[in-house]
Amino acid sequence: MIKKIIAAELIENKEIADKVYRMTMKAPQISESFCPGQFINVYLNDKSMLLPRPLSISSVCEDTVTLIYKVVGKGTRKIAAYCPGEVVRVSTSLGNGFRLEDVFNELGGNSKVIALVGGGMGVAPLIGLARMLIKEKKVRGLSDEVVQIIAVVGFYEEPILLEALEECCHRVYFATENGTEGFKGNVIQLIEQNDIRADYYMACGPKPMLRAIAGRCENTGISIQVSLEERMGCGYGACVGCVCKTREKGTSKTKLKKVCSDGPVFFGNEVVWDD
Amino acid sequence: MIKKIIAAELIENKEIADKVYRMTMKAPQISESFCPGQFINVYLNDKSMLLPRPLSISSVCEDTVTLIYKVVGKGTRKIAAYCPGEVVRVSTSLGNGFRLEDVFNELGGNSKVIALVGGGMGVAPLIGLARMLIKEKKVRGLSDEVVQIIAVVGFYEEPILLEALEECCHRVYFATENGTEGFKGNVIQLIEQNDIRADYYMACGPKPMLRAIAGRCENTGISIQVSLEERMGCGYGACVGCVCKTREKGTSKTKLKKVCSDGPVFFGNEVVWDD
Amino acid sequence: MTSLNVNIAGVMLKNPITTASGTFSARDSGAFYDINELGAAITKGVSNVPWDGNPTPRIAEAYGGMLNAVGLQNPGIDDFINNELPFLRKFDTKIVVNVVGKTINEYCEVAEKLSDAAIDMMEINISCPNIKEGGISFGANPVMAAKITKEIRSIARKPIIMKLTPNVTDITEIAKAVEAAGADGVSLINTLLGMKIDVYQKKPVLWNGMGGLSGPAIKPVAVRMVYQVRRAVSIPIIGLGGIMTGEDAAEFLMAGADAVSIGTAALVDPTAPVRIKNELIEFMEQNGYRNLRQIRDAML
Amino acid sequence: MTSLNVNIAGVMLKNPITTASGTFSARDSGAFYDINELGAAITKGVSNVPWDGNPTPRIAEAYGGMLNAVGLQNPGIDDFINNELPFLRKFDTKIVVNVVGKTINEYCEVAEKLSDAAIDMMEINISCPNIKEGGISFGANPVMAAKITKEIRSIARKPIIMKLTPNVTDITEIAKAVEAAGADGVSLINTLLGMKIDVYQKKPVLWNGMGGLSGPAIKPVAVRMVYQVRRAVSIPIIGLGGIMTGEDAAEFLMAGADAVSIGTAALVDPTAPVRIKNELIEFMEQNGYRNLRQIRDAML
Ligand SMILES: Cc1cc2nc3c(=O)[nH]c(=O)nc-3n(C[C@H](O)[C@H](O)[C@H](O)COP(=O)(O)OP(=O)(O)OC[C@H]3O[C@@H](n4cnc5c(N)ncnc54)[C@H](O)[C@@H]3O)c2cc1C
Ligand SMILES: Cc1cc2nc3c(=O)[nH]c(=O)nc-3n(C[C@H](O)[C@H](O)[C@H](O)COP(=O)(O)OP(=O)(O)OC[C@H]3O[C@@H](n4cnc5c(N)ncnc54)[C@H](O)[C@@H]3O)c2cc1C
Ligand SMILES: Cc1cc2nc3c(=O)[nH]c(=O)nc-3n(C[C@H](O)[C@H](O)[C@H](O)COP(=O)(O)O)c2cc1C
Ligand SMILES: Cc1cc2nc3c(=O)[nH]c(=O)nc-3n(C[C@H](O)[C@H](O)[C@H](O)COP(=O)(O)O)c2cc1C
Ligand code: FES
Ligand code: FES
Repeated sequence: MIKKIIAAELIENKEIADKVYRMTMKAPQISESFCPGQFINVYLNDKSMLLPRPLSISSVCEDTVTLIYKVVGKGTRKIAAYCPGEVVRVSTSLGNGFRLEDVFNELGGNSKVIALVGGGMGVAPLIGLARMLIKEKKVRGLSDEVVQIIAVVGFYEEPILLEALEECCHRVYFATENGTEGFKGNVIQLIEQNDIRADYYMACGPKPMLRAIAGRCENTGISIQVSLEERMGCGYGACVGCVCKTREKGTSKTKLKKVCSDGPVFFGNEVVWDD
Repeated sequence: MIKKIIAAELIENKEIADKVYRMTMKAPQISESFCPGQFINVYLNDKSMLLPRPLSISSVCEDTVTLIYKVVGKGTRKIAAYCPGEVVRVSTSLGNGFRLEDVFNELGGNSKVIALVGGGMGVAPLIGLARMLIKEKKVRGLSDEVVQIIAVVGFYEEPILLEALEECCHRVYFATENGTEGFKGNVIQLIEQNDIRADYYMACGPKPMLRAIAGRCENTGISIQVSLEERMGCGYGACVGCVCKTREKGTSKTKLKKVCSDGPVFFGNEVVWDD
Repeated sequence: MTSLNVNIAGVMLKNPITTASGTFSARDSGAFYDINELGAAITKGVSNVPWDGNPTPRIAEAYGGMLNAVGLQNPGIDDFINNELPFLRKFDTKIVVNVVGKTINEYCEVAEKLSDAAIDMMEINISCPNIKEGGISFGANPVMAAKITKEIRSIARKPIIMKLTPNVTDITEIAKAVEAAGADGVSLINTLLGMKIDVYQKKPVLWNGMGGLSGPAIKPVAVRMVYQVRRAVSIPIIGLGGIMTGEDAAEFLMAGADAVSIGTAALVDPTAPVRIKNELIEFMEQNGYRNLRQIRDAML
Repeated sequence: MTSLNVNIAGVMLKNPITTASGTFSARDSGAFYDINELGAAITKGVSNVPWDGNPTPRIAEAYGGMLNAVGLQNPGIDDFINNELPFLRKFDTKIVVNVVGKTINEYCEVAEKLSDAAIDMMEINISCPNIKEGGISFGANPVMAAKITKEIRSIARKPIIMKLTPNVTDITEIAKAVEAAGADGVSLINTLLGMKIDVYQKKPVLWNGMGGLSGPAIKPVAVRMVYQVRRAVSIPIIGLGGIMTGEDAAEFLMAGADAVSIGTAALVDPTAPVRIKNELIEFMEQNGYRNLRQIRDAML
């Protein structure tokens, strides 16, 4: 795959929740071959900060790409200051997204449920993922009786993207940790107390959440794909900054994989969660 | 004197000759106490370049300040990219300008001539200087019969600011080194071949030019003030980066003075020219 | 109430913000801010006789920093005591005089004279080339560093802070040597030796060829050294090197510095020392620190 | 016609642009540019057995640079030769393998195996801690540096380039020692030891505490060291440290480097090696240089 650094024109860059922004840019080079779970590098103009900021592609639409990001530090503060019409330097899609093939290959029979689990900003890529799953269902001629897509998402205080999820999921469960809205608690508690069951999980969020849900799946023998996050240098596989420990299938041998280029999506049972 | 770093709004930033720009900004804090020969620090937004760029104040008009500068490197290239309406961080006036008092105290009698000598970008501050001399003449009630102001300026190829000089000087002599316009040669040759005489010189330009003209003045016992340039760090006297060697009056003792805060204007006979 | 007091070798500074040697002029910096706001004013290097320093250009810009080769120009200790000190004394701030020399005797001569002057401390810059020992800097070798510390300590009647050069293999070795030899504190870091070449003029930008790199570019090296030295000695540390913001100052304090100096930042933004002081106060208030000790201990 | 050829220790590079060790992956970098454009590909450090490196976070950002504490993770020499080298070999570029170890024996084991492999040169990274001598890096001491050079030289059947660490008092001393011990070239500089503290989390950003500072922030130090080493030894020099543009590359060549490596720049702009090569050609054309030698000699 040839990768590029491109200049993309901003169409929108708007605060949609406290410190959370939606940025839409014109970038056909990205949108045309999008796989949900992939991310792009956003390069900054501020010359004191050299490293790119990796941000998941939340969704694509024709020739545009939408990111949902939170301002957490100096870099994201700069990104939030871009105005529509300005041009941002970004990479084309990086990493390997969710394996949709694998989901449908595994789900035989009727009344199957795919659960998209998200925590915090991890909800962002679930939008694109849900839309792509729907597309894929259509292509495969699978009705809602055969496969349903639900979303289970948790936030600290303020939920985001609920409407977008509702548009493409059968049902959306949500929690806030401090109980301002929805279920009070975290995603795991939400799942347990509502007795939510699914036949395939696809998750993105903080590591403790991923670890917990992957553990549940492990115990019940259900498949899960998780999208990991790690502090990055290059974001494309050159610096070996962003590793995670994985287990080689069927062995106890571990291998360090690069989150940026081998991931960020891994199978839950591939990841060594204990550290 | 209290000094400040201020945010000044740009009114104009226009290329007026090849790579030469005129920048006008709203800065009453600078214009209200302007002395010709002073300069300001222009601070850049590009975080890879920390040091300010010192630029002479070319002229002031009510609450605006005009700089004339040439793009010679990365910093001035950034300065040239500012657009009207944008805000630039600049210092208030720095350094000591030309001593007008001294000029008029020295010029007794009739038919005296003050020559403003400029080379290259050194012409920039002569505009403000000429205007201030005219003002001062008025204040002192000195007619053109008593004191005349002339300008003698040289350029490499393309003359700048001739019109502005003509508006405020009795006569403007100019040269270009490659002879494209005006006298062919340098300022010194221009003075010699036109037998230009004056009773007081005020000069700004490259060091070799200043040295030559200061030498002529020394020989003929005529006073001259020169505005020096030196590579600067802080521009306000803290780093001792910008020194020039001076002679203490009437002694052979030398002293290193700071161009930015003791100068940039010095008396010609004060400067030790030999290095 | 947030307290900014800090005791450095028996001298109580009202706040930890000081001026890095060579980047402060009472008259010129004082045009931009009120010098009474400083914890201490650290002067530029003073030698026994006047030094001319290097010819110009003395300054070059670097990515995120600058190079200087001022060459320690100064009017000499007598002129300093007679003409500069009285002006500085007018302010309510501690006065630390940076001392330079080319031989141990030259350092001692200055330290002797300063012991009778109205100053609070001396900062001994041992990055100067030792002309008796082949021009290698006093601070580059633990034996030499200990020797010069001991000799100055034996005649100085004020606290002496040894200012260390970062251009060494192991800074803790030097710090331990000067502590053992009686130093009342250390300050670090001085500039990193660097160079810039003008590829169009085909020569170094600085007249001197090489110069000292300072500014935010060197901050990670400085923080590392303060961290290492804090864990190697128990005397006070003045930390510096690329501090541009209150958060940077807090980073040095957390690494183990007792006070900090502002250098290049003050050339880049003349009001930096006061701004940084205010930002540090804000940082402390927002993060629940009531005094500097709490920041210093946060990571220990 | 502008010629970019350069002979490094008997190996002819078609241009002086190489990849700095640890910042290049043939597969991943190759997604952004054509690897055939490189003068040489310098690999990440390879040890005798697989190394896990450090836990994450391994990367922190610094002003004008970055800190890394990857800890030399690599799959070991056998895996390298079997799985990575064949892929690299497909390209028309020279292959330089960076070698790491914790004892001289470990280095020698790798050098021995590489001598029979289809590579062009070895770059010996002597910044690694020498676990037999208290963990101090081999490159921090001229005696150790000479010893390791001699031992590797005696068994390596390819040119060896010693990669020097800048964290030393006098780099020329180390360079002279490795030259005398038989090094075929030197490359400099490796990263400056640095640290970044997260003042809100109250701990170092890197898991490892300290890490290596690279990027434009360190360029003046690197240029200075290349300049000094060029005047101290006569073997070829590969210069690196903060090269971001063709003008930067020219600055290293003028300081005395024979070739250059692009490191952090390639992380910040994945196509940097090719861009810098083109900018260097443009610089040469606009300033009348017909070959690299002319740049190198411009200041001598
Ligand atoms: C694959 C991937 C996808 C991501 N997708 C999203 C997303 O869709 N929306 C969103 O809000 N955030 C996302 N993040 C996190 C986002 O990259 C960080 O919040 C951002 O880089 C912080 O930059 P900063 O300068 O504001 O923060 P600072 O803390 O000031 O950053 C300093 C340095 O740390 C790095 N850094 C800090 N936090 C992270 C982190 N969590 N991951 C990687 N590097 C980090 C920065 O890149 C920078 O180098 C993603 C991270 C990864 C690895
Ligand atoms: C008192 C004074 C007044 C000046 N007035 C004018 C003016 O009115 N118009 C004008 O066009 N130019 C003027 N100059 C020169 C102007 O400051 C430089 O051309 C400018 O700083 C170059 O910056 P750069 O980044 O484009 O060049 P670069 O060469 O890329 O600059 C690199 C570094 O060198 C410094 N530098 C380079 N040349 C000079 C120089 N001649 N003087 C001081 N520092 C320098 C820069 O500040 C910067 O730190 C003046 C200089 C001084 C000292
Ligand atoms: C222009 C200049 C002059 C300096 N002169 C001295 C000096 O006289 N004595 C000294 O010990 N350090 C001197 N230094 C070093 C600074 O005090 C300080 O150690 C260094 O610049 C790092 O701090 P910074 O990055 O905040 O500038 C000088 C630095 C600069 C930039
Ligand atoms: C992420 C990273 C990994 C590195 N790994 C190695 C290595 O394995 N071996 C080595 O000799 N140098 C290694 N280095 C050092 C670089 O090769 C280079 O010497 C240094 O980064 C300075 O160059 P730069 O400023 O262009 O990056 C590494 C640097 C980085 C940033
Ligand atoms: S961030 Fe560089 S390899 Fe993943
Ligand atoms: S430029 Fe700093 S003292 Fe003049």
